[in-house]
Amino acid sequence: MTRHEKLSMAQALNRALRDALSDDPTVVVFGEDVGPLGGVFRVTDGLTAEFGEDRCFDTPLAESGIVGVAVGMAMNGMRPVVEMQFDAFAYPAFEQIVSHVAKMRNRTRGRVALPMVIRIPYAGGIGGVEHHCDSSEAYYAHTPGLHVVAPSTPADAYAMLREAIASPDPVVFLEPKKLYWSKEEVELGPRPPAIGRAVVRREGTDATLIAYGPSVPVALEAAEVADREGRSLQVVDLRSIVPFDDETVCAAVRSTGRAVVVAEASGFASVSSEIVARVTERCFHSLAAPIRRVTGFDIPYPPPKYEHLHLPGVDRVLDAVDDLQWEDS
Amino acid sequence: MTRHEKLSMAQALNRALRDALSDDPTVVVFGEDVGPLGGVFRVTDGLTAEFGEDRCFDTPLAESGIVGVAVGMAMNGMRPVVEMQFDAFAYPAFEQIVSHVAKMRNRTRGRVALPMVIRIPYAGGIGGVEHHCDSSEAYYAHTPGLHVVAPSTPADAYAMLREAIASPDPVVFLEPKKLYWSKEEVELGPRPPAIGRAVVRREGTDATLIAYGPSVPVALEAAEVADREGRSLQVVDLRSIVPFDDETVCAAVRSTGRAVVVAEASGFASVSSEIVARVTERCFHSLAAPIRRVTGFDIPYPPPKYEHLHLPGVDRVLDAVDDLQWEDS
Amino acid sequence: MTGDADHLLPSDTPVTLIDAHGHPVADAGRALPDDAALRRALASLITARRLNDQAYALVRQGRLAVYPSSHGQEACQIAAAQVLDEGDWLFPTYRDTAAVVERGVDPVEALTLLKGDWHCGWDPYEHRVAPHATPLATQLPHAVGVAHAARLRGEPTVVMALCGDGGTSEGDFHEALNFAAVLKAPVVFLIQNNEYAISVPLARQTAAPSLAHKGVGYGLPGERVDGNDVAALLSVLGNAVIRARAGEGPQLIEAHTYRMQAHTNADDATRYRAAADVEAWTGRDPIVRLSAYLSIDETAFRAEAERVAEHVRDGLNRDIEPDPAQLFASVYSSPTPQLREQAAQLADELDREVAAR
Amino acid sequence: MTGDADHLLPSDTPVTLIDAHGHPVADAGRALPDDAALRRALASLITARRLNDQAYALVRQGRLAVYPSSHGQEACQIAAAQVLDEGDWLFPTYRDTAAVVERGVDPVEALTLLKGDWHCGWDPYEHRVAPHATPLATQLPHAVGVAHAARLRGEPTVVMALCGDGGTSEGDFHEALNFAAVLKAPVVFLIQNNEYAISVPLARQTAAPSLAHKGVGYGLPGERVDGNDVAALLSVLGNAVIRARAGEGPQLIEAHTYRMQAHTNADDATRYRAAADVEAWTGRDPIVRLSAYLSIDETAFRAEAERVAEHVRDGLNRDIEPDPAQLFASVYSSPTPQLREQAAQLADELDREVAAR
Ligand SMILES: Cc1ncc(C[n+]2csc(CCOP(=O)(O)OP(=O)(O)O)c2C)c(N)n1
Ligand SMILES: Cc1ncc(C[n+]2csc(CCOP(=O)(O)OP(=O)(O)O)c2C)c(N)n1
Ligand SMILES: [Mg+2]
Ligand SMILES: [Mg+2]
Repeated sequence: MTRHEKLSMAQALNRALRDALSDDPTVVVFGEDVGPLGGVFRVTDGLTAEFGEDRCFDTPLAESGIVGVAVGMAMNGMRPVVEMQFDAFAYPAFEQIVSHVAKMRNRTRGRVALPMVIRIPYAGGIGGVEHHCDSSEAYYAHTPGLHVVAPSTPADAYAMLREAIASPDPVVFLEPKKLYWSKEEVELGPRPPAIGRAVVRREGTDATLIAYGPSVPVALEAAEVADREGRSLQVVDLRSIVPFDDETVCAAVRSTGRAVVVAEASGFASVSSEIVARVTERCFHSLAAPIRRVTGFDIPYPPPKYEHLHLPGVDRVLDAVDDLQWEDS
Repeated sequence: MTRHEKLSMAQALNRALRDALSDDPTVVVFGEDVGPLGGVFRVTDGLTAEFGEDRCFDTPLAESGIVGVAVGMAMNGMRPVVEMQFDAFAYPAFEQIVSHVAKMRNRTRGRVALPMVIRIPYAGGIGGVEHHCDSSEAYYAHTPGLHVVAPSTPADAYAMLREAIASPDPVVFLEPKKLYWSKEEVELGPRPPAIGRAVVRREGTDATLIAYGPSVPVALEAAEVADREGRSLQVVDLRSIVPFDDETVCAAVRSTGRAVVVAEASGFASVSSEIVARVTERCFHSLAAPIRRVTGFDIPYPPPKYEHLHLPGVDRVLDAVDDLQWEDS
Repeated sequence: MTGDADHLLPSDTPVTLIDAHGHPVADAGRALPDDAALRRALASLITARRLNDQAYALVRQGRLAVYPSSHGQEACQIAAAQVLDEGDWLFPTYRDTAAVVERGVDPVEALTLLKGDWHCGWDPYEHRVAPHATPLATQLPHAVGVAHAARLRGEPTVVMALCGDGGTSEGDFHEALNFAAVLKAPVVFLIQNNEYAISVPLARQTAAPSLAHKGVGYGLPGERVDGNDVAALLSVLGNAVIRARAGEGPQLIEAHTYRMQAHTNADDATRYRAAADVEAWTGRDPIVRLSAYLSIDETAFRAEAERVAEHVRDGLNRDIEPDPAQLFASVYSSPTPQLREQAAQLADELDREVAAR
Repeated sequence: MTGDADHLLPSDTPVTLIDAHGHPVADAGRALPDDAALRRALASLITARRLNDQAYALVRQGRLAVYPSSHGQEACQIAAAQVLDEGDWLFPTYRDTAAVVERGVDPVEALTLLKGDWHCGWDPYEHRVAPHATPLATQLPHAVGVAHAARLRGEPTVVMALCGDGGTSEGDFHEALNFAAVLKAPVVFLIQNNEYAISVPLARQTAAPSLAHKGVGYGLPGERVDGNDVAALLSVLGNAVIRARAGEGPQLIEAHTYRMQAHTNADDATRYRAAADVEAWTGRDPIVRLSAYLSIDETAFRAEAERVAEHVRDGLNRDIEPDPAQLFASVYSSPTPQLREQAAQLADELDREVAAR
């Protein structure tokens, strides 16, 4: 039976964890401060109280240990969902993620699956100080063997986290921090899969904005403004970076002939580079102009006072759209 | 005074370290097995004997510690050159590299520079077992604050390592393992800078092959074969991934109107994605066909028996060249 | 390898020289620092407390982005800085602003990053204070590197490396202590065990008899000290610095103290600990204890503390206009072509914005 | 926290029950395993030695890509496997092929990856042997996870986690031991201290009194054992397994042994150690010692050892044709569209190649 509730993204994620813990006794949640505190973003709020310390527990402060222990638990019949407290604090676990999480299935010829989820509150826009706002998706997306996803709405957050927990593959689950408090009506029942499926969030005919996670609302707002200025922009929300939904993205771009990729991460050797490269490879002759990227600069994430200068904003997106060679040349 | 000597790439690197240790008392070399053993690839052969244990020493087996200690030594007046034994064994140092090596200068407003070099024997083609053949350049290239370079010849190896050691910025120095034993005449005196400067290795008029590190010889060989088949291919060797030499690369691509990027790393969200994206952005109207990529597959690096299937080879490069829409459409 | 490890193990209980009531501890086996040193410490403690509370207030007023306070831990902060010579180095964490300031850094500079600027504020070479580290324990190998570099050059530098109880669980803690021991680097590792890592109590962090017991596994001596007794801290840390300077290698010191406030202003400590637990520690306050011992009324030092507080208020109330060009200026020694392009793009955007106004 | 750490510290010297001459040690304070158990161990030691030497030879013949031999360390290998019950788990490193085989894995399967195939060869669930780990110490947190999962489900599983002396310096060693102690996970950590990490001798790896002294820093008991005395190993490891199974938590055991050969065939040990150093250890050989004690001529067990060697030769001399499709088959539970595309591209290339022949 499908229920609906108005939830923030943080609440939707919390609900997904609760429902997964209820439905499947092999699900366990652990990490730093996920117990009595409920996580610094309260995504695990109440889980220890409701399910007990064996199902949701605080660990020693060591990210490589957290991920490594999750690997072992997943090898032995559990479905661990671990939280990295902030994006940059997942880096100590990098070796475990790249050399084990991503490779275990392959190096055991499929015999050892790792059904585990690494939740990472990620990206910026919340006035956080250094190390608390990194957009680290490229590191994971470049690593074969991981699924990498980023919801942009509470409804997707709920459904995709359920799907990630149920997945036989390890999933890096990127939670856009600045969207934790965004609210919407959330459907709590089964839904068609979202991992590997991009979705057109807004129809439009003149150009396509391609975004994911925290950049989707920016793209939508830009489309709104453009609409008032007489330009019709389509918005595609990737939802899933790996696997990548070439079909939906390419169909969208072919329908308009122009595209702009919007992402917070530094642009160099990033997911947005990949999107430009693969869409260009596939849709070259449908393109009236080169695909433009609006990304963070190639600098360390700047602190609160400066982040508005760094983050892709509506104006910068519209500038890029204006650059798509609309005049005959 | 400029001297010449016939050296393998490993010998050229060894010579660069020796000359740097001789010329600059602040240079120190350390890592795992770099002392009496001379490194598993003998790049540090004889350095401890010649310069003493204070200048070249073995450390405990801990990569994060090695890079972290190097950070401290660089803060305090030294120029550390550290070796990560193999590409995948640099991952434990990822947090130190991303959160400190790359950011120290910026977060101290330029007051603390980190003149240090992280040498990484990298990539495949040597029949190595798992974890010994990763092409990890994308992880570093995506991280603002690092210089990332990869020589493809002994002469460049010597000159670029000297330059990297002299650089006030931290340099990730990627040494293509399979080229360690390639030999050529090496000029041991001062040369124009190579970091940030791509070089045209072979002139050609029909299409441009863009490669770096271990893929340069593949590109050159492909050009040789193509030449016999009547097609003239230009080969650009990036040498430096960050900074990127847009000028040389774009001039080359504009001159031919077609391009193929060749790289061993998995293609998704990689340096080759970036090359396609940025060259397309800049040269769209000079392109007669979309830029093609010939890269490793999006799989964990395969073991010896399978690597020939995975690595970009001459045939695959020529297939990609054939795909560059030579017929009128 | 030898099985003899006794000299590396800490004492069974933390070293205390002045108890919570301000009485000297009999048979402590160590001399008390002289009164002049203790008066100097008291003055600094009072200023540090004022700094902590002023900074905390400035967060509420929106002048600081975040402030991890060392309220209650000031004895560790002050002792860690006071035992160092001018040529020594201090490696602080985000919670160690008071130690940074005691070392000579201007408090306004010390708060630069926490205010929301893009750099640490001070010049690390001026007072030999590293930029504070947030990724836990990552500063410890840096401290070892600075010490080792100094030793290679024959300089008498000692490095004081600070770390929290939570930080001891990280791999970098392990690697740093091991490197220090093998290299015989002159580093004093000071753990401020304030019983919590955000919400996680010590018992979930470690099952060790004490954190100082971690020393023996690296072959370096561990010691435990009352972290609210500045006299004991000055003695134990001072001694460790002397030994390190004399070439006896690194040491590990665990100061037992307590985090009196929430982790930062953003934290809600009522979710994971009882008010009574916190109350219990007010009786062990380092300032109360020392002023009782010295029979000095705190008010004697209030003027200086207020001067610092005012300086901080003034400094932080001054708005610094963000300078966009700075975003690109220090990423490399000179900007890459890519960064020059991006800086130009931003400058152009901002120009157009101004023009459109 | 308590200062009482004595019960966590190892003995001053490694536990030995049978000395290098095959004589039982008086006053060892522990019972010798019975003769049946020792005979069983001897048989396995001899087979393990043969396996090591056969595999080494196969590298020279180009049938294996690389082989890190445990020649000389067989006592550790055999004891680690023999003390386990069927439901227990073994976590090996790249050097622990003999232990993997002793646990029941077919030796040809055990050498799959070292031969140059793309997977570990055996089914980890069949004999409860994890795929061997090459990135040092990374397997240790996995071992803790497997043990903790078993404990949560109320299963009596114990996990034996192997690690080298060099591996103890990695952050993951630290994190794993700490997690195990805090979670009270039933893991026995066995360090095979063979005095070298490739070329780096123990003295450059650690300044600790012994590696077993690392236990106390996590609150878990450390013990030292003669790594060439299978009787002592069976006793000490067997005891540790019993205690772990009884819920007493994890333990750390350092077996002192020696790497008799080069790190792998690719290594040249003459560059960093003297032949005489190696010679000194031949006198402590685990097989010589045990057969002397049991007064059994090794030849009694040669047949089985030769049978295994022959099986290995046969298995590895059979060429397995690489199957390109397999490259993409197990990266995910089902290939992504991207991988399907790439697999098709490769298949197409190979088809065209065949057609062109
Ligand atoms: C590598 C890393 N992981 C997580 C965090 C997030 N974090 C910041 S402070 C903190 C608790 C640290 O506790 P402790 O080391 O005891 O220091 P205290 O805050 O008590 O001074 C955590 C988990 C971090 N800063 N770095
Ligand atoms: C993280 C990591 N760094 C480096 C290496 C390269 N390497 C392989 S074995 C080895 C030495 C290991 O020594 P030890 O742990 O004592 O084990 P042993 O080989 O003696 O059995 C090194 C440095 C590695 N495998 N993993
Ligand atoms: Mg703490
Ligand atoms: Mg060893």
